[in-house]
Amino acid sequence: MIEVLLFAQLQEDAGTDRLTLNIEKLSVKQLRKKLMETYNLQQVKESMVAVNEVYALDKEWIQSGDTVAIIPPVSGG
Amino acid sequence: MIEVLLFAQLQEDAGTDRLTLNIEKLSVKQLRKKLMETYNLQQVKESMVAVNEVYALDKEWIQSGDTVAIIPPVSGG
Amino acid sequence: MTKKLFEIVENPITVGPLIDKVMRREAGAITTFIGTVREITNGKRTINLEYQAYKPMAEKMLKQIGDEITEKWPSTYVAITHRVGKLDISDIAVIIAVSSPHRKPAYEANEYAIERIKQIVPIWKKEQWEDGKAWIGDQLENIPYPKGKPDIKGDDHD
Amino acid sequence: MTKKLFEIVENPITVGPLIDKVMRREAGAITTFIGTVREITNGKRTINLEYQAYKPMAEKMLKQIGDEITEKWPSTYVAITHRVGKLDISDIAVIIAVSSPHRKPAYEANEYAIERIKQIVPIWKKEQWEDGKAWIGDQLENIPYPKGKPDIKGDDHD
Repeated sequence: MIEVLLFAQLQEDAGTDRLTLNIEKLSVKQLRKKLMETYNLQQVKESMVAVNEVYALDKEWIQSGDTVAIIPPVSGG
Repeated sequence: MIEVLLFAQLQEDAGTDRLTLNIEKLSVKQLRKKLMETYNLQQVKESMVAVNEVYALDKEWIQSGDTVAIIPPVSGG
Repeated sequence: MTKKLFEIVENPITVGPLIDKVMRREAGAITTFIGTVREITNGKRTINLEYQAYKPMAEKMLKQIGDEITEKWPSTYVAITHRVGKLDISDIAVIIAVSSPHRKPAYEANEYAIERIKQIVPIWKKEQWEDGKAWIGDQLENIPYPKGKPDIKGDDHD
Repeated sequence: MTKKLFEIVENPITVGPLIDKVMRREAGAITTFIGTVREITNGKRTINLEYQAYKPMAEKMLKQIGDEITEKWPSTYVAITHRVGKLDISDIAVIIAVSSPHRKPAYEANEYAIERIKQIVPIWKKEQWEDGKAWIGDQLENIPYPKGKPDIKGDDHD
């Protein structure tokens, strides 16, 4: 199981602050595709992905038990 | 009468924080010379002169009633 | 009292405690940056703001910025607190305090910190205007991730 | 309470009142510079310091610096307080607060202010070390008046 945290506009678009995917393993790129196609979260395209609180590149792998966060462009400060 | 205010090292060298000169009129340059020769205040050389709280150039004139300050290199901040 | 140098908090923040965190006998200069909620941005009147953070990662990223700074300016101490939740006009959203023996690194490191916060720290603001509201991405003010991703390592800033 | 923006005072100073002096709804950024008494300078241990000012002219020069700043960075508000008298290690000697809608001018104007204070404001410090004491002129750290006089108009800084 992979937990996916959503923030800001993505959270509002999805109507929830987290999704739980029943998946053993997938790449960051595959996750992006899934979130865009299955959940229609278009802002994923311009977002970063963090795996266990570390920014991850598209080719990196996500495994069951990981916590993933989708990070739309930040606006703190 | 012209009042001359002294600060920092100059004040300690002169043993006073002000001199009163019984003079009607003199230039800034003449004042410097007087302070160095009559009062032996050598730091006047590297100091600025302010007349009535405004920095003055050597060629400017000081008149009776003016308040003059000798400003050694500053070190605030 | 524990001295947490990099914090996300939900309550109002003030500058005094951050100055205390970086104050020391070797310091001759302390700079602070205080980011407040501005009423007018790009001609639009803001009513209030809401900040949201991915808190554990945001604190980790603030700490990373602190590490980058002490590597670039070894003489500095840094503390950063960012507030989240609802904020009104003039409320303080972020405070950065940097101390250093001399002033130049204290200014440079402080400005570096705010630039980096706006690049890599997972915090978002939602602006409430008179006629609507929206989550703001930096893309509205800047180019979003010019290299396609946040500049994670801060390499652009050497 | 009167709001005096440029002040020489004899009692301890804190940053809060200066922030309040420049705070306003248009501000999104406030920078402060806090100059403290540093224990070690050029390898020598300072015991304490004494600051002396030509007070009326010093306040006038602080105000001039404020005027220079609002001319160069019209969006800024500035307040400066300098303390005089005996100060111990870590005591605050000077605080500069600058507010601005955006952060860049707030940093730039603040750094400009401290540079100018060290050039034109008639304030002197006497350092007390373990083995002696002396009035410090900037010539010990810098060139004294490189142009033969203080840069009165701030023309070097455009």
